[in-house]
Amino acid sequence: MKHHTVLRIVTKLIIPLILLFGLYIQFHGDYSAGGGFQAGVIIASGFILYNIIFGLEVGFSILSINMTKNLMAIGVLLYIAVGFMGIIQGLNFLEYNSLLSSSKEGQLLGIFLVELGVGLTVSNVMILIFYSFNNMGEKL
Amino acid sequence: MTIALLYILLSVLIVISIYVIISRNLFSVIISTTIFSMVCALIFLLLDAIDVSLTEAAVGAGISTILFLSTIRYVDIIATDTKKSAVPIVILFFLLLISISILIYDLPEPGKANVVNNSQATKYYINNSTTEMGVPNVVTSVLAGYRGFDTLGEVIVIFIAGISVLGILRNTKGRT
Amino acid sequence: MSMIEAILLILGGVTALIGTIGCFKFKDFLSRTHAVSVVDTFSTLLIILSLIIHNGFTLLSVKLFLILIFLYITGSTAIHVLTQAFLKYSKKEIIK
Amino acid sequence: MIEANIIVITLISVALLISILRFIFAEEIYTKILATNLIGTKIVLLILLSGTLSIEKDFTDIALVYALINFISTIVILKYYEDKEKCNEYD
Repeated sequence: MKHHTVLRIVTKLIIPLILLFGLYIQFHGDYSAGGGFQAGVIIASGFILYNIIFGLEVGFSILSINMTKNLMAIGVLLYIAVGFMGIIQGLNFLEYNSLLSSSKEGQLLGIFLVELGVGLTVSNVMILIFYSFNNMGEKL
Repeated sequence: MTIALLYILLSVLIVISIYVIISRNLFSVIISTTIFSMVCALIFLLLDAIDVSLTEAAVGAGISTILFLSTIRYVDIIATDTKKSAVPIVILFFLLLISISILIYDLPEPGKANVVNNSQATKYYINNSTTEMGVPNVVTSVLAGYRGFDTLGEVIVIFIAGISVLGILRNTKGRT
Repeated sequence: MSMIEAILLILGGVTALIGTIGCFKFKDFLSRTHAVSVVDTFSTLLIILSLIIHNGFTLLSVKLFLILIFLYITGSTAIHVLTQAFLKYSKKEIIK
Repeated sequence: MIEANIIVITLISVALLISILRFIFAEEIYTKILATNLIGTKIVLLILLSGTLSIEKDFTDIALVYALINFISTIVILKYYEDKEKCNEYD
């Protein structure tokens, strides 16, 4: 869709807003509506919009397929690692009480890290599915 | 007022789903599912389920439209006009509609505090979320704190979905 | 409740209804885009302006203003792109 | 304010019904995409208006997500339809 000049200019204006809003939903999810899942989907749709308008080659130069594979694995591993921190410190799996000195701050940090892992996994899985449906004839 | 708006939106949902059954063009079916998700999210907002509404708007109207359209371009059937009549499916739809609306009478009223489902765990979450977790949004604390193991399962399901899409689509067009 | 808010709000609702009826009644695509643009720009402007006056100068008003700007930019762009695609690819003769 | 609010919500829901009819009885795909855009704008307005009636304070976030998703889905549907038209042209 490179021949639409107005659309290209407006997308350049809109994309930072979409990504910023996705990050707002990710990190403000403790206080208002939102969380990792929704933020991941919004960031992924912003990135897919960029890919659709400027072409897949430009998208690959920003976030390659290997990078998405690595990042989605890192998200799940971050979640599980936070869970194992509890076991190392003598508590149950996924118990965040002793991550920091006070119990309440430990809970906050645990929830923050877990949501970050969910967001990373969801956004990269969505981008990966989009990539694999749309580059025809290419080796993944 | 909210109740009247709710009934209007629910009737809109029924009209759109009948159109989805009758229509024979895959492109307009996908567009109408997008509209269905939009109206659905507004209904969730009116019922004060704000996180569900956000999820429905982002997932149902945004990403699933993109993935459906990618899929029908990949498999190359963009519009099919089959000669098969839609009458049996419409009859089945109405039978299902009637039976579900009879069954709805047995469900508890939504949002009431003295229902059995809402009496035990929900009360505990609402009373103790702020003091134990320090998170004002109860949905987040239940999702990531109290029920963290469920969320781990969900994330792994999404991860496996990504891996299996990659495994199915890898190298099929490149080799042949 | 002030009079200005109510007048702006009802004007916004009436313009939304008029634009939609126009979109329903017109015969060809380009006239319909004309009717839809009224809803996308004028009606949203009136309604959100009324809500901003109602709330005063708060964080909520700033968010409403952001929504207004966002709707202005994206709505106009979407209709522009749609019209351009129609002119390029449509098989029908355009009525001059 | 509340009375005017209710009147406007009624007007916009009637307009929503009319635009659903426009979507269903459209004869070409461009009109359908236009009707989708129209319905999305209407729903943003309905969220803003009913948010002032309800007790929730976070409705502006959802309205912003809505405006954003509406734009993205319109552009994406148009892009895939244009691709299909291009394929038909070169056949």
